[in-house]
Amino acid sequence: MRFTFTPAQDAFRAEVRGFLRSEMEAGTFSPRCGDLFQTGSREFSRKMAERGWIGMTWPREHGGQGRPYVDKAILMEELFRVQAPIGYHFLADRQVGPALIHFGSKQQKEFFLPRIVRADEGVSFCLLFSEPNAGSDLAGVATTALRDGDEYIVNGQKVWTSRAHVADFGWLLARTDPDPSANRYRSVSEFIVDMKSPGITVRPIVNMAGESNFNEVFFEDVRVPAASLVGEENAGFKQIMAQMDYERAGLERLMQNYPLFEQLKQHVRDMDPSETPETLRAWARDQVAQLEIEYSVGRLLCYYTAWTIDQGKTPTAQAAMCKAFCTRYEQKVNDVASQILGPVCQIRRGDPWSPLRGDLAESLLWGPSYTLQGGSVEVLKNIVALRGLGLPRK
Amino acid sequence: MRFTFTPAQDAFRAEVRGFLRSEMEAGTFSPRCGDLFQTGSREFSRKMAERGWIGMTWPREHGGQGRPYVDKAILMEELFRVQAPIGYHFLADRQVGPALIHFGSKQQKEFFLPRIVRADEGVSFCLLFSEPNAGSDLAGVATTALRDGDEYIVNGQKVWTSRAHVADFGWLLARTDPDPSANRYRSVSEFIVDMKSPGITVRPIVNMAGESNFNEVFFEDVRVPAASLVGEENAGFKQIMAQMDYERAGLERLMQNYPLFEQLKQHVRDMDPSETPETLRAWARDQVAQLEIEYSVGRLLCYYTAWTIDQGKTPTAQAAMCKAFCTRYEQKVNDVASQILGPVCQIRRGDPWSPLRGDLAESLLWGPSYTLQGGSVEVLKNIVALRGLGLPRK
Amino acid sequence: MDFGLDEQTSIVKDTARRFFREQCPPSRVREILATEEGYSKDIWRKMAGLGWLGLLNNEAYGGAGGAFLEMFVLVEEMGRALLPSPFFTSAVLSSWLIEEAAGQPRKETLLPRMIRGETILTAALLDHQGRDDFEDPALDAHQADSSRYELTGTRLLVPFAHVAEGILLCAKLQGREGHGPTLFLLDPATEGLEMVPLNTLTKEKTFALRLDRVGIDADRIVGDIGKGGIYMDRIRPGATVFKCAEMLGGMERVVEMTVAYVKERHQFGRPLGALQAVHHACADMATCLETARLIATQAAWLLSQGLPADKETATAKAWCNEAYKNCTAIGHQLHGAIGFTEEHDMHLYSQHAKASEMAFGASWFHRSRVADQLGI
Amino acid sequence: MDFGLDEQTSIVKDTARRFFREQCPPSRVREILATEEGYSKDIWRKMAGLGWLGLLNNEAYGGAGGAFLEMFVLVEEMGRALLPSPFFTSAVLSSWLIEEAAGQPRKETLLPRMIRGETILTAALLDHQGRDDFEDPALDAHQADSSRYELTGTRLLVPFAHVAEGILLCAKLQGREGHGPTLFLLDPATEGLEMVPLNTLTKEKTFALRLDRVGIDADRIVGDIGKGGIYMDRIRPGATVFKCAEMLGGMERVVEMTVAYVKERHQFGRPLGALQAVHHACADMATCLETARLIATQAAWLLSQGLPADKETATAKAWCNEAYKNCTAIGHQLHGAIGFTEEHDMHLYSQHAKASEMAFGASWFHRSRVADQLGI
Repeated sequence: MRFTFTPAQDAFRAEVRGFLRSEMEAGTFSPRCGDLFQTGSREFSRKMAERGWIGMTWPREHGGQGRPYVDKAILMEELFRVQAPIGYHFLADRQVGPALIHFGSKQQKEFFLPRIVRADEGVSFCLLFSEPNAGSDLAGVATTALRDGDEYIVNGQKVWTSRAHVADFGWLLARTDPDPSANRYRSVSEFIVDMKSPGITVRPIVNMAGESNFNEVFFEDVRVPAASLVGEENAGFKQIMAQMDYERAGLERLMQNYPLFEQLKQHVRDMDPSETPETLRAWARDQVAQLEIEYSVGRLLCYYTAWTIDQGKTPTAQAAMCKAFCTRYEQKVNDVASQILGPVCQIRRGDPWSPLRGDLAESLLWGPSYTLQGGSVEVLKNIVALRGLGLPRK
Repeated sequence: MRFTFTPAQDAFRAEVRGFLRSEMEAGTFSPRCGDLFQTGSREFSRKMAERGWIGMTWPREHGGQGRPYVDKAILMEELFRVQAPIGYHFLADRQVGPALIHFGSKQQKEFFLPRIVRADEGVSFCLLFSEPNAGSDLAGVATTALRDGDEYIVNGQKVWTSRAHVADFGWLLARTDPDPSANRYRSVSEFIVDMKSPGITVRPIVNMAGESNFNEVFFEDVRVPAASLVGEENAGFKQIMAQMDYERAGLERLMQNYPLFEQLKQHVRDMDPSETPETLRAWARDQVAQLEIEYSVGRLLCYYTAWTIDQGKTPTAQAAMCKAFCTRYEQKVNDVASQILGPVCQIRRGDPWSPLRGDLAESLLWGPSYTLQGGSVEVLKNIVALRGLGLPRK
Repeated sequence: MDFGLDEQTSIVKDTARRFFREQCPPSRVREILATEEGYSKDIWRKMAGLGWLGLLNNEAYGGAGGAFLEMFVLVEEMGRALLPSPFFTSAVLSSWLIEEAAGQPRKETLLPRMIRGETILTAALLDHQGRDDFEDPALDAHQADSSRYELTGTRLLVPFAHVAEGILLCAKLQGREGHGPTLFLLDPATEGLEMVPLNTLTKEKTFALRLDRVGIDADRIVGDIGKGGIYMDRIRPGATVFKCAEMLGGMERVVEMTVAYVKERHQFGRPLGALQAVHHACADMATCLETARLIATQAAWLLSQGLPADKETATAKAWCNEAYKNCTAIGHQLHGAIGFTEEHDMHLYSQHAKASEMAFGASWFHRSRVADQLGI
Repeated sequence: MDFGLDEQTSIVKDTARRFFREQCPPSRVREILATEEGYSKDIWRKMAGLGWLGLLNNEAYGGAGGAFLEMFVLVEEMGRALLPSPFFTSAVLSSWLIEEAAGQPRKETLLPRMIRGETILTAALLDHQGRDDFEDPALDAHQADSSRYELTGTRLLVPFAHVAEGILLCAKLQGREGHGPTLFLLDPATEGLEMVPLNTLTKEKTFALRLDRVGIDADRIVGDIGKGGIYMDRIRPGATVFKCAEMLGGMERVVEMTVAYVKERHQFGRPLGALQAVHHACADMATCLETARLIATQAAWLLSQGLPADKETATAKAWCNEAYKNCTAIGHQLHGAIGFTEEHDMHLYSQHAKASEMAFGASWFHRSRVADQLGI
């Protein structure tokens, strides 16, 4: 038992922090709440790649560093703390790589893994999962990929696809057994699709924050080589569920509005007793302490999940618990911060009167999405009950 | 629109309050939290009957006063405020009478209603609904009542029956169509059973408060005259659901620990600033204000439901909402009060150091039952969704 | 106890529901928000024609003579429609402040024109930190010469200042005639007044005002010197309750929208609305709505009768704040990603919920007022 | 980071689990609670034999030399079993206070006997209002003559005072030798000491002490005059974390019991545990348990290493308070009426949850300590 980091881990954290500090001083980015996964540049990713910070947990034979998930968690915590612009490689690093390592063909591994790890040009990914009628219910996708000789022909529509307009490849989930009587959990497959393929149309969706951070993607007779199938045909649902465990456990579910929380604490520290009603100060003190408690709990839960993976276990229920817990905390931060700041919480970034560097208003805009991404809280709790506690389904 | 009481209603409240004050001064009872429905004496009920306060809302032809439910709510609010000992007639007044008026035979009405209204001897009731394997699921009762000539023969077991050991009659729900393939919602019936019938055994259950306020009741070939059937054979489920609406709407679901709340407010008012940490005072102030807000909301909801009944409507969803809301409030009172009082909250009534006249410890003991009686919160919310909002069942 | 609406009030409510459904469907809300003015002059004119701009004003000026409950249901319907307009700041706050504070001549000049929809006023209630500071304004009024003052300070979140003929604000006056919080009616065209448009969550047109020794004539003082706080106190309970009404309307629409969506949307092979978790979430929303309606209407009725309602008003706002917030949170959760898109109405309501939660006091503030009433 | 238990600690945990399962099943808990002593001498002796009474004490006196984590898991298992015993007050609080405060001779007299299970001490931490008042005790110690003091005041909720050889209490001493909060070891047989048994939720044997000028010799002062608060400060973080351990054990059992019950119990024609509302409630319980375990173990580990842990200790207690409470509330809700009966174990745990929530600070108190740590 050791509830703290090793000196090597402390040194690693310091190294990451130093790198980020110098990037911020050079004006590469500044810590601001908003869309954590959208912002990014290949340039920034390349610098991280140089330091071995992409594919860190992957085995060495796949170009990774073979380092534990706890080390990766330290890296991610530091990145999220300042909301570093990691969008170019984030999804490939978190999801695509591990999935390929588990399920990919030799050629897929050899082509993609080294390129992702180096943050080469042309290997940015988007995830083509959700559909208008299949959000959390991935077994219900209607987009079809039908075998035609050496190719699959894809038709259908995806939605809520972050970065589809800039990504080079899409990680596609599609129905390969279109028979309506087929077992829905054994009739979908995963593919890697070149986003420049003829027949793909990307249309941005403007979100409530007024940004087009995600897209609709239309497929019209898009031809995909059979070699782009990942893993087994019709085994896509099983494969993707395994991937989700890793998606859900990350600190990104705790720290989407981390800079806001830091500023809120500072704001409460700085509140002038002569200008602040005593009632507000007492309330703010109690509430911010509760947030700090929940943050500490969530952080420990994230590291615990990383450690569990390092023990060679699949953290299904734990990861679901982690995400359900952490995203609720994030929404509470928004609520408490707005009540402490009052009406000015509405003033958006850019205006001189926007409080907490504009992070409050932006976080309020993004708040509703926290508990939706990667499985709604409801679905996550079902997973905890069914997989973790063994409760009956029927 | 008139969000206040008429002068006549104010006068009525004053009359009730005056009566209760003089009873308390005479030492008949004192306001103390515990089992609200258990405590009672025929003597006290008789005094209420003399004043026309039993069967108040029943039509005059049945011996009632034909007064609105809002007036009844005023009466009940005053009774619960001081936890008056109304156990002798409470269930008969709230549930048995209205059910008989709706579904009873001429003979049943003529026998029971006037006696209940007068609080005569021998008409105290208990409700024989719950069974070891059917709590909230009343359509699932296993106790059978099988027709045999002019009688029904009852076999089975009931449980959680308040007052079974003192009641004269039991209001029984039993299966009259034992065919397992029968529609479960159309195979149970209601009966009035003489609790002195041969074959009935009552065994007290000791609850966590250390009291035996409810019982197990065993039926072994108990013969019940066919004339004791209430309403139609096999229509019991439908009948009982209608009765429940009235059961759920009452102020008894808001005021089970009302004396505790009153004392808590006084305690917070009296807290000595020199002896109380500022943090506790600020927190107590905020929390007690929130309780007051919820109490005000719940009270209005109760009166609104009473008024809705007076408009001739069936308040199914409203009553379910009311009970779900109010019982949660009651449990919060317990939680907040114990945190404000600290470790002494554990000291039970009777010890000189028991705080808030002993009502805190007793309320903590009874707390878990608040949200269970008369349908769990979960079942109540289902009713709001299905009946109130028309959400699909499947 | 009688929880039913009077006939007159019911008629206003029904009329308003129909009017806004026709005049201001959600598509129109977006169009109006995108215009320079930020409101529709056409709708404004029609509202004037219906007599809605003078509901709180004396009949002598063309008003309805304090039709408090009618105003309550009208504002509720506005909240439901999310009508972008200066109604709250002009026809509720400003015309009422004028009614309470101004002398006869100013009332005669202003109120009939306001009620006919010919002019708009706005009220600047918040200081540089966004606090309602009528008691002790962070805006200074120094005597410049015998008939002139100079205003210095900042006002935030002043709605529709760009289309207003006058801005009501309260300044701490230090002068020969007296001192204390004093109400002024500032001409937006006054030299030196800097008006900065603010970009906010709701996209409602709203402004920061920077005043650095901005000159104002003494005859622009409204009412008596030193009584600014008192005038505001007279209208604040009502304004708070009308804000609750606005929230009620929004909440009702959110519940409707969400319940309709879960009935129709299928997931995992059955309607979303058949899941027990969805049942419970919808039951919670319905409870929020029903209780918020009761508690807010109670406060409105008491105020309409001139009865004491401090505790009930605080209770209503504290409760509506949390109820509306819960409803939009559940609404978003049940709508999923679709509710997070610009083209969906859901987010218009969640921004409205946040903005109105903050107006006239967050929940901690009103809990503390309830505590005051309890003597704790 | 390494979240796994060390081998040594695992062994203690497994041994304890087995021991209590055999020695103290729920039926035995009820029997023991009903006895005059309120604990089982037989179990106590066996625990002594296992070396559990001296885990925190120096090896010189027969202790295990500060086996902090072993103590953590042992107390956890006690909480799971709800063992009625003076363990917490004697083997945790008292023997540790003696270890920290007493001089060599007293340690030599007391500790070996305590560790061998031959004698029991108890600690009286709470004043007449139930507050932990070591900093500024509401108990007065006035100098009676050169070698005697007189104690006046009230102590509440003193566990197992009827079987203790000595009662540790902190009094505000005013005397020739000095003044300030000072630790005394009072003989329960002292004349004038009134000991009143209290009837509490948990049925644990506990007492009120009334002291009205109760004489005590100066040689019964433990440690230095004026340092009572300091001694208590040394053990309070650890005691708080051990209380968390006790809560963890109880919580774990509640979750197990409830999950087993909803799997087996059928209602509306299917297992209760197939309802989505039950899924979610059970997931909430599991989350409470898992997070409470992590956060409490973190604090325990830090303390075991002698690292600063003020914030982590406060976090742990605040979190465990709410987590245990949530678990018992959900447990009751899912068990329905059966959980409300005397013969069911559920209520033993809900009383335990309330009693331990109150021990060493309710949540508001620990939140305020976290706020202190944040500098807010």
